Amino acid sequence: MNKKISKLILGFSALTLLLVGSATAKVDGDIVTLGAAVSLTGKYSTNGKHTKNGYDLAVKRINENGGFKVKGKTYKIAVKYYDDESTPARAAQLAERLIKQDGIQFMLGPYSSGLTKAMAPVTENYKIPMIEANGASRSLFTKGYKYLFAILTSADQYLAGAVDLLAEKAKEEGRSLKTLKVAVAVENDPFSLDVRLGAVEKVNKYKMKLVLDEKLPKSLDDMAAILTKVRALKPDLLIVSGHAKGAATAARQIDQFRVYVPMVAMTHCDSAQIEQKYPVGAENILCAAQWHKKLTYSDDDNLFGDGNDYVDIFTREYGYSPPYQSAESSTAIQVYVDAFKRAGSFNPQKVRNAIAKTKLQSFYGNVKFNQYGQNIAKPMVLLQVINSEYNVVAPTKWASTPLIYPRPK
Amino acid sequence: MHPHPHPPNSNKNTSQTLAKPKLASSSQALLQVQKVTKTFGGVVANKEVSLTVQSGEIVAIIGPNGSGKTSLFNSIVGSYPIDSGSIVFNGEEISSLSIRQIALRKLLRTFQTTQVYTRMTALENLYISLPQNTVSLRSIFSVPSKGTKDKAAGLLEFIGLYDKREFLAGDLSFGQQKLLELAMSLMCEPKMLLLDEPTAGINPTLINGLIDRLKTIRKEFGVTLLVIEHNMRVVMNLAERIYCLAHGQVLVEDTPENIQNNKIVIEAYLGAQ
Amino acid sequence: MDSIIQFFTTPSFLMQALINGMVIGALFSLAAYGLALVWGVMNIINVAQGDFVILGGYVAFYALGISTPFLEALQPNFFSRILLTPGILPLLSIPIASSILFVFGYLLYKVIIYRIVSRDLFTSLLATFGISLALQQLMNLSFGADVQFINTGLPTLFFMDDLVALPVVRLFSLILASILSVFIVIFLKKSKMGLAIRAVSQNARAAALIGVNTDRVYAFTFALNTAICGACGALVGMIFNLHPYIGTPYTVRSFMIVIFAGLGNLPAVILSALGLGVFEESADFMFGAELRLAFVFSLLVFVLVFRNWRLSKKREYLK
Amino acid sequence: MRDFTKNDIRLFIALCSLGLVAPILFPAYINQLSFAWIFVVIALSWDMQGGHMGYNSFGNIVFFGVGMYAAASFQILPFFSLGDWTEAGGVQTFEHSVSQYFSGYALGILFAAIAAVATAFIFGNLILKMRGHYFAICTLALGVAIGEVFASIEILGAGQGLSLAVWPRGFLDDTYRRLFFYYQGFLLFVLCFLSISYIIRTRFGMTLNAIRDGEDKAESMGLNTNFYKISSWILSAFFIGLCGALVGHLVGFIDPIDVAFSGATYGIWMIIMAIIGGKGRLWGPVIGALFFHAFNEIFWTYFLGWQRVALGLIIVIIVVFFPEGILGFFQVRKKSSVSALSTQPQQQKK
Repeated sequence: MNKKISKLILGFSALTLLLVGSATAKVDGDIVTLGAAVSLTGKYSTNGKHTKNGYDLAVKRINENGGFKVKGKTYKIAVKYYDDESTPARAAQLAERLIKQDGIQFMLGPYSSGLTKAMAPVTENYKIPMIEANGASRSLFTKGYKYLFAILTSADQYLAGAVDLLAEKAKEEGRSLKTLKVAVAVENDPFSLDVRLGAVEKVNKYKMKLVLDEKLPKSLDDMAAILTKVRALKPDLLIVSGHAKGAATAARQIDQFRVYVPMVAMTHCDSAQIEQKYPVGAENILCAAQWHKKLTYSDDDNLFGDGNDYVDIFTREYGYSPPYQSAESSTAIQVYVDAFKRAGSFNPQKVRNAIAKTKLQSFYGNVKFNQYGQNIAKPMVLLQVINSEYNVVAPTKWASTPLIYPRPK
Repeated sequence: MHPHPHPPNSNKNTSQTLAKPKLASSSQALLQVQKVTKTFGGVVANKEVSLTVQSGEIVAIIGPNGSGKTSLFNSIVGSYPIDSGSIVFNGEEISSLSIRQIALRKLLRTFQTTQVYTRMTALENLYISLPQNTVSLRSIFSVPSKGTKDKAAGLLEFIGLYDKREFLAGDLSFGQQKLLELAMSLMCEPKMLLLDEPTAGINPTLINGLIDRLKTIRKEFGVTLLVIEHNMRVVMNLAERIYCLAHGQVLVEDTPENIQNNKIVIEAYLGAQ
Repeated sequence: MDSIIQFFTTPSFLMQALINGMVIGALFSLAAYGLALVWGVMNIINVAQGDFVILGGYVAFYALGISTPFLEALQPNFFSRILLTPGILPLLSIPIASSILFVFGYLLYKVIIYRIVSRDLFTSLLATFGISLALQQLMNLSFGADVQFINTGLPTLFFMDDLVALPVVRLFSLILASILSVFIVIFLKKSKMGLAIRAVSQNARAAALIGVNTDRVYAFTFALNTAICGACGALVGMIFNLHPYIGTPYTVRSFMIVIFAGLGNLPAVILSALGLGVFEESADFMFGAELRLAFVFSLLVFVLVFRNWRLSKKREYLK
Repeated sequence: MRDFTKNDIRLFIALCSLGLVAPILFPAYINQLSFAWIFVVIALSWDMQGGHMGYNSFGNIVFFGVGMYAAASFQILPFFSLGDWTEAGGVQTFEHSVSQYFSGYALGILFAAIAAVATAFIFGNLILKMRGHYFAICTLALGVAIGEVFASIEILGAGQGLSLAVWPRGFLDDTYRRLFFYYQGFLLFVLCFLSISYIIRTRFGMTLNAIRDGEDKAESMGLNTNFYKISSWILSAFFIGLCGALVGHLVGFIDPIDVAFSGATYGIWMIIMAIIGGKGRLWGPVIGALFFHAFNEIFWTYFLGWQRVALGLIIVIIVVFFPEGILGFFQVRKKSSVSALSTQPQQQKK
């Protein structure tokens, strides 16, 4: 029996080491391989898909245009994907694997703050640059990471603008800010807690009343109790954040229970496609977005053109309109290409330094990193669903339509 | 896998290696059950049952099925609390003690349907049946000592299972399991053993041997026996006194000879069947 | 503490918690009863229960998605008008999901489950865990990762000065769950197959001896379970959301309910399911949704420990 | 079966030598190898109750999570305020110096063991008196409940999670960091394997088996079953808690539900690994864990997007065709030849 066991063990180890794959170089011939772990399965699979599509589209576009030139040689891009299954433990392991086994020297971020938090220490340890487009938690930028670059605005900014808007409207109506009531319901995860934090800071600043401060329930998509409380408390603003599932649940149940709040603001509306799926409940909801096609940015490198072009190209490719998660992800690749060109090398350290000095505009917006790796050159926008369409209502610079406030009953 | 290092001792030697309690010289009652009543819901299992067993005796309990014999055993060894009455063992009230505490006082039982550790070998079944109040923490966390091994092997030899010592207990026949269970109890050096139908399921040709062994247990090991038995031949050969139970109550207490001719007993049996 | 007092002193909160709890409980009871059936008859703990529920939801979703545009494209006639009345088509999608899942369950039995019937519990646990893993990802691959739901177009009822809301679709689920459980009881009591199922659950060997085709009974039982899950899933799709990876909560809760109520005791299963639902919703009000799970599961631990402690006085234990 | 035969020893030595040199032979795989040892340890530890004692616990993940949190927070506590460390919007950065890192590390490991053992002791006293399904459901509920409670403790970061102290900047090469963790995992395996292989030969191990086969009987023989049950749970908690600590350091970030109290992954994996290999057998969990880990990794690489389908199917296949686990499969096949032999020695003896 024991001989069998030893044979088994030896067989396994041999098989595993053969099959798990051998280390390959990051730049192989004219192909530069980036590494990414995205959530193809698990609770973040909706946005994981958007993220991957964003990466893929940019890669495809760059390669179709003939690649890019570094020191006179033309290179193409490929991305090595793994599925992190929406769990941080897996994400960290995969980061190790991408770097050590697959020899990846340039990483792309996963979806969600939690997973980025798990991967960042790994890339930091190996001094491998990571450009991430979907980890917005503020705590990512307080750890002193040198190799982490985020091209998105941090999470606390997402819905702080909604509180500003409410204050603005109240002033117009001549109401005292102190009489305003705000209700907050967020998921218990790094991203949403940060969204809450930003909003609550604003609420305190304006001396509004925080009448409800709840977490969304974990497993079941049921916020009936919260909505019942909201109905009784009659807040002026309801803030909800909980990725695609949270947005879908909120839009759905606000309609189902006919809860009326003059202003409702949430995140991830577009990735949950609430305007199409819950047209009644979603009407006039405010949505935080990193990007919108109507913003007048256009590519320096002319890869996609402007926002509308990107939407056209994306829709042709994948059959649905891109949420901002995809747009961010595409731009992460653009930033890499730009950095490669400027670095004139594929040395991670040099590329990292080039990334730190990035100053570009893409269809998505301006990208310029501060010392913590945060993109400080772009604002958040607030969209409002009007007739099942997203319209920019804030900040005023970009606003295409006036805000509808209060929501009609 | 490890055969016993030494050939098993003969019966006589075995008994010498075991600690040999003195035979009770006085006629002081070892077990005294007084007016024990136990009901389950509305069903009365035992009603004011009283019985006494002297140290060194072999006493049998007979009675038709459902007469409350096994319930009485359960009450005595503390499987569940009794409703009223008193049970005194070795001068100590034990009716409020748990089954384990009673076992530590060296009052043990065997079961009608055998209970052995089926996926362990016969020897291992014995190794862990040492008297628990004498084991140290250290001995728990060490492999069985040579003394334990010898004692276990000796007992298996005595009971006639030495050949099957490395068999899994679950692979033994029902009768063999009964014997093994008896050996496990002996390993624990009991003062008193309650045997629930020790000969049921045992090959009839082996029954005489078993009766002899039970008598040896009493004589050499100094164990007092209280036996539930249906086989009248066994009862008559083995017991010195007999209690007959029916409908949860003690019907008669007498010597084997008298019981045989007791009309009430015969009626109870016939009436129930 | 305030929120606990507030909960108990606000009638509308109490009422809403009760209503929502019963609705959720009704859904749980369906999933749990299927689990109890399979467990009791076939001695299989089906870890894929929640995934069957979600699969049922997707089937209903696609059945509606295909049939609605088709009906709308037709010349409006009497039937299409009736069918397109809000609520009718979704209602019809429930039996559709049920029957498709019945076939699915039957096939699954014929391919995998029959090999593990009457093995020990852990075997079934593992096998169905494997099925669950595969099923989740297969659903993800075939139905996509987007959050979906079934639009019923049904209105919402209001009580108590409009403070308590009851969406009709939720009422629906409560009624339907009750009808379905009554149907199951009658089926098990009266029909020939029902009798056979009960016989096999009591003693498979004896049933086989008197000529019951146990294999057929097992296949039917398993398919019946998936069919019940299908109905449950359609309702879940109408009330909550569908996502390939949200089946597990239903599994965990059915498991809890069945353990709590015992096998083969339908009234107890329904009662514990409703109780669990109401408890969960009340916890939402009292401690905030964040601690809902913590509360419910700690309560379960507490109840078990307490029951065991009471039993220990009788020198018994939970078994 | 119980005894450690010569073959077992040879096999163990072979495995150990492989374990010692593996990181040098396959430097790219150090991290995966660390996880392999950890998986073996959690499977072996689970098997203490699940296999040897017959108490199917779904809640051993509690020790894993508790150990992980203890290791993380006690590494931070002596040097920084835990509240500041975890505060979501905090703008401070914290860095451990070399001595702080390692002294904190040792303290963390110590407290991981203490916390896990204490948890096992407290809950063991409460719930180990239940049996069968009730015990299973109670541990399951306990696992979920404690995870959710940790997810709401502000000072530990609540849903934000807790980032562990980063390896001191500039101290030694990164390879040493990985070796540091690898050899701890390996050491843990050696310790765990040796203690379990020893324990199952002792009267303690036999008593665990007795509890599995007939707890009522054991009690009626005067065995203090509670003591044995709690002790074995504590032993299991000790190793699983240390594994949790190690996994925490390997992952670097603790999410309360998805990493620490992750019943859906580590929690169920430890059971599956033990069963795949063959529970209640010394080598079973070892084989099962290595097998599971290997296949997991292979599928992740080659079946992107399909890996869970593949994993699910292979579990089903194993269960259907190897019901007694991989090891059980070989033993059953061997048994037929053994039983043919086993009748002969008796005749030879006479």
